[in-house]
Amino acid sequence: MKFDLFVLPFTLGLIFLLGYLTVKYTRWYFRQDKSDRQKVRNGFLSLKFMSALREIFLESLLHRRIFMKNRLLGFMHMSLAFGWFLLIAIGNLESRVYEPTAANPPYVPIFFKFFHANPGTFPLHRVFSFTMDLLLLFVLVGVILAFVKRVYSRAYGMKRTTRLMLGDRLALTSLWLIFPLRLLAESFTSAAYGGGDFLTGSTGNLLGSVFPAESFCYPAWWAYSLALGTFFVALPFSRYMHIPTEVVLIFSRHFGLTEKSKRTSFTEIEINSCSRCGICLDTCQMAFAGGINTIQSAYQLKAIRYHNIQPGESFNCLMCGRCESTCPVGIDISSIRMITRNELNGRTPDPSFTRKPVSLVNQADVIYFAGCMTHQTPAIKKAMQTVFKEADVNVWFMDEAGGICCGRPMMLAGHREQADLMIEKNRSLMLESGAKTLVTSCPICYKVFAKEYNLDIRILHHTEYLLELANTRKIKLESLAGTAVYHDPCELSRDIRIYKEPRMLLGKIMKLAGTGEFEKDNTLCCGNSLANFSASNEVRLSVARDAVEKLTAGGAQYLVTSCPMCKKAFEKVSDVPVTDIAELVSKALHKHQAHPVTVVRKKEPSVALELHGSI
Amino acid sequence: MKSVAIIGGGVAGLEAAAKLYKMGHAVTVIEKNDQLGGRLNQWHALFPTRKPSGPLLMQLKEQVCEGVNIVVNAHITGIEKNDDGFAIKISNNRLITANVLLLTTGFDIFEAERKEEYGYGIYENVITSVDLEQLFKSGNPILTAQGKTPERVGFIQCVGSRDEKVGNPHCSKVCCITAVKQAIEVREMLPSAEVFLYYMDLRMFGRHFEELYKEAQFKHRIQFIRARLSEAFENPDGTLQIRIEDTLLAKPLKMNLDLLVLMVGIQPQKKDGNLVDMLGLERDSDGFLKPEDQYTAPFKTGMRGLYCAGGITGPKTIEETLIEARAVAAEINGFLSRRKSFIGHEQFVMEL
Amino acid sequence: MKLEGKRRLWQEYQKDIATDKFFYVRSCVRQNFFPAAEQTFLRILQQTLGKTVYENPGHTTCTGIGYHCDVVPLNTTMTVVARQFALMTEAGYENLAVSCITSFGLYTEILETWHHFPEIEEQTREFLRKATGREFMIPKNLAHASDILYKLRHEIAAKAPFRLINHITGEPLKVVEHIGCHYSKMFPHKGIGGAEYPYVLVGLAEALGGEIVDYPERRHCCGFGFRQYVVRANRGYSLSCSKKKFDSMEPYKPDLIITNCPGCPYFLDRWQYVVGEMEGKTYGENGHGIPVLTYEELVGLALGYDPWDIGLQTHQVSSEPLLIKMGVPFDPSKKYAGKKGENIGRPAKPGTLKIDMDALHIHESILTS
Amino acid sequence: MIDFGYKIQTDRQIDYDSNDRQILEFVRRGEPSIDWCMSCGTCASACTAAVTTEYSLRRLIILARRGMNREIVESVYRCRFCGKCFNACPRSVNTRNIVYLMQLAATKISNHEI
Repeated sequence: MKFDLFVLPFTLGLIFLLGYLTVKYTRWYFRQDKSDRQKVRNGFLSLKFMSALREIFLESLLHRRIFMKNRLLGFMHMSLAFGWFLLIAIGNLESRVYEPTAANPPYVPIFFKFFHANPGTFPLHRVFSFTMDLLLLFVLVGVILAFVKRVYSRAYGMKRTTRLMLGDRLALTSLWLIFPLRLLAESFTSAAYGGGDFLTGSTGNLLGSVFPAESFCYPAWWAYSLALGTFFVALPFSRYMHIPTEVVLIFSRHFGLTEKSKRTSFTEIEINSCSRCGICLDTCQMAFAGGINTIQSAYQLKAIRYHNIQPGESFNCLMCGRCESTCPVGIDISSIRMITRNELNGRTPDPSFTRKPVSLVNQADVIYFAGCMTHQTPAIKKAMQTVFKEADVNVWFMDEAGGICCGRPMMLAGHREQADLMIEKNRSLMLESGAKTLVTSCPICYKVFAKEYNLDIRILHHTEYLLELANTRKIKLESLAGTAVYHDPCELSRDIRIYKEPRMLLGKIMKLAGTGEFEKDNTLCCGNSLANFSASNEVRLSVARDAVEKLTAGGAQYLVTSCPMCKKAFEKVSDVPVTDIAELVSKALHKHQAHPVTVVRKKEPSVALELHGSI
Repeated sequence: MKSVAIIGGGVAGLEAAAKLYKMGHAVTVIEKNDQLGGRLNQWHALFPTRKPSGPLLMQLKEQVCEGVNIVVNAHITGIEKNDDGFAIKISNNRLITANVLLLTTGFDIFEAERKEEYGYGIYENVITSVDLEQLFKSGNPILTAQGKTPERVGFIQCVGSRDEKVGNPHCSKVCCITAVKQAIEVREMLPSAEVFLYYMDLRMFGRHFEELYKEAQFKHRIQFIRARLSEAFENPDGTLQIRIEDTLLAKPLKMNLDLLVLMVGIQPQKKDGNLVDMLGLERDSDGFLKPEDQYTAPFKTGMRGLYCAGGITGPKTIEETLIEARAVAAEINGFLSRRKSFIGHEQFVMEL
Repeated sequence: MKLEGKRRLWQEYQKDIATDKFFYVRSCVRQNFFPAAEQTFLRILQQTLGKTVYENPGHTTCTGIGYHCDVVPLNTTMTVVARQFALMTEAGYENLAVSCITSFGLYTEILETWHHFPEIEEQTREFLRKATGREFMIPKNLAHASDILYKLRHEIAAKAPFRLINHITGEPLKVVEHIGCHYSKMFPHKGIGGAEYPYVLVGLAEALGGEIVDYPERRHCCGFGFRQYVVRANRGYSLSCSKKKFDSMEPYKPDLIITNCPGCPYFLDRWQYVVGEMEGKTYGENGHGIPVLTYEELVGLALGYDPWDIGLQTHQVSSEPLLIKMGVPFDPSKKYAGKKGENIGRPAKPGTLKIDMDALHIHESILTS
Repeated sequence: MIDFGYKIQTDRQIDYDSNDRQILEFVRRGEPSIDWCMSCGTCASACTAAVTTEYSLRRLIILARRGMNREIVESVYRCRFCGKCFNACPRSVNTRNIVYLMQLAATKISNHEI
């Protein structure tokens, strides 16, 4: 068996790393509940295993998603990951082919050129050395790109890049050193003993002409081994933990594991899978519009991983989900943020609200739940009531006198147990009414109804419901003059993806203008998000201003949304009139008549009414 | 003869014009509307005396009817400053030149529609204090949109005042006493109605204000509730349900009203064509024109020969506005008599 | 605190007080609470100062307690009071000296009522005539007994062998004075020094060399308040009022409390025991309470009367620490001995409040002098 | 100790000096806008929770200013975080963060962390 003392740093590092990962991952496995462990066990024996492998190849090695977002960044990641993977794989093959019978410990292929400086007897040696040199070059290009990114991230179109911690610096430095040192070691070896190809050979010739190659050769191999060893030891304590963990994450996800309301091993896997690539930083409105650069997902995940979470930062997120939709690793950031908020709170719920009856239950076909916020935008409420009347719907206005709130804000506040109590209370009232359809004007309510209420009745946001009424000719819509731009509220987009209905509905009434890139999955938060507790009014206003600017850049005459919160936020900063889609529908109902107020006015010309016209 | 142009023919402008004319200056009043009198035209009676506004308005107009040049329906298209004073371009290609320019353009009234949760323009029985004053002026009875005599009327203070969310952090100063006055007037017109006044703080700072407040309490049985409205609801019959916190009892309170009056605030003029921006003058943190010094130079604007008075520098009572108008006239007079170099103008309205 | 400000108030609230020939009316409850106090008053005036004081055994309650408990109607009260006046008129006296603060307040209230509503006075005369056939004259001078001692304070001080001065250190003793609510809170001009800073006991204490301490809850009621105390369920409220005062005066380390009301000394004295039993808290030095004296007891002590003759053994809080500070000689063995040396019995030892002499550093000289 | 059949009642008076204003100070550090509150009560009148439970943010802020921490803990958990108060506040007070920080302060006080 080939051996030299210099392989020790590499070998010990590798043993440490493998040991560490084995312990960590085993612990995670056993900390899962029974059903999750079952899922993992079943997963290994199913087709899911193969699909996971495919994704690992595409994402962990090729970094396809990053590539699609940012080609240069994708190439950088790919050259480092895939290049290194091939170096190891083909290196192993090379040593196997060269000495098929000998014991082949991991260090032999890694330091192949040390042990077999000039393997001339080996039939395919020219092919192998060429390939290995080519791969080394490939990886070195990646290293150079990474270096450029660290120094000047704007070259990648990135405005922000993550900050490094001590463990990261050590790992990063050793990682960057690995490949140049390999180049040096192989080049000196080539200069001293021959056997180098186009890269190592020519570099060797060059170096050999300046330095005494033979005496530089051995220290270079030591340095190379030390860099590898250092990297392996630093890896679990640095962001590079994502390299092995992402593989575990892909398997887990394919095996059917998801985030729950409390922290699980899956959460740990996700937290450790963040490479802090920084893609989330630039998508965050709090960063580019609000000027707040401490709360983005990469930082939050880091803070959670190192137990350094600050409530002020955790609660300063809009939870719009923009970062999540761009995360190349596909980490379920929103759930992790919710879990963190729950962990930051520590108190049993206060069920005092259940003691008093909130509202008498009416038997009805349709429940209308306006939502707390809609009470502050009476125009939306009034529009919905007008439509219900027009369509002659047997409706129960559940929170007419104020409800107990849908529970989503409470969840966002990190009081999951309290939210569950509220959900249960509302749920029992809803079921008691015997209604078949639940309509809400508030996307915040909609999301929690759809995701948490577990109702076997239809749950519709008013955009969907109004379209249904129009399509079934229950209401007749006339078109109105002007062009409108539609803004997707966060809570109806990305996760829920109600995109088609509002546009079809709006299209029946008004000419639709495009919103450029900022629509659907890439929609912007209005800044008024209930998920955010810490942001000041100024920050919220600047987020809103930025969003309105981007949305109305096309010159639409109306900014239409379908969320009372968004409406409130935009109204404050928009020069273009802001309106809810329901208000437009209500207006379109009455196109041939005057506005309802005006109708009464014509019948009874009392003074108090005429006053409306005078102002 | 030295000349003064006054932009804004309201209380401040008319009073200053009359005084400056008496001091021997050529005065031109430029008014954008078709009649003089400004906001006073909208008003029925004055606080705290409850005297009708008509005689005051008449007197203000009469004292400028001889000798003072009046230009109405004047849309200002540009103002130029030169060594000799100002050249003011107005619509119909006319040019007015003057040695001194006095800005008495006043203020704007808060657009109540912007407080959507209060329902103005959405609910039928929500009106503003300006609407109510005009109703008093018309002499018509107070009726709801349904044509009924209201049995309960509520006055909501601070609509568009002391409210950062609508960009008006300042106190409009006159609404508290106006609400007390209007509440009394409503009670007098509707003796069987209950009248409620919802306030954050009652700022009865002026002479006889406190007495009027007390009168409203004991003589007119107006009920004062310390609260600020969060939102109003419309009942099926068109009446309104308001939702407040009775802050002195720390309990939420709801009640029905037949008519809701919003005491709309006073805000700086910011719309296109406002002179503060046209002249590039500095605004204070509340958006009103910033005088050179609040104490020592309250009428100076930082531009030589350019003066200001009245509502342009913040909410004021009519009393205060009149005093300012007289004071600014005296100051302008002093300025003009020190400036011997000014060329006098006989004919200072020119057709271009 | 600015003394000038208080002096200005004191000058504003003055009244005429007779100096001799008194018709004395006793209090109902004081004879039970501190039976020797009124006797001491008579001894001071009659024996030491040589004044004429007349008492009529036929005088009755003024009905103040019933009146303030809402059980006696005002007309009845006024008629009963009119009868007291008739007794005085019949005896040929014009100066009324009242032992009880509530009586004093009630007489004042009735005289004020009659002053403003002569028809009510006429009606009362009619009632009295019908009921008893008596006639009366309005007293020429109405004074509370403490007013009279205040008026004579310099005369008293001149004769007093003991003063409110710590005879060992020479420092003035710290005195908390507490004025009965009905003394001047209803009619400030009828009390010496008014309602906010009554001077009556302050003047007396200062004349005897004491130093008055002002503490935040000085004006708070002792909590007696007839409706509160009489109903047992409300007694906690009464207690809490006194406790509030104790907590407030404690940091000033008062040497004694003096009062001019029947209820106040009783409650300020007895509640110290109750607080001790409820919360284990005491307010005086070394686990003792703060001694509470009536104005008569204070003057009696200063004039050198035997402490047991003026009834200090009937106090819950032991007054020995005060006697030691003042240098008043006393014989501990005679504390619970009657006039003839018989044992009059002693109260059970409280659980918390210290009353035993062992805790005191008694100077032999005091005991024997 | 003897049972007299009645008890010493606790003072209703707010003892400003013996109260500590820990919750106020804690909230103020994280959310300075608590000092902007002028007690107008718009928050409480908009409040979703106040309809069914004894809850008023206006009162909570006053309680914090007076140092009545026990009363705060009693009612601060009734907030639903619905955010209407934030929309309604005329002084742009960051209402929900105040409630959140009050809750956090209560937890920290009970854990003896502050």
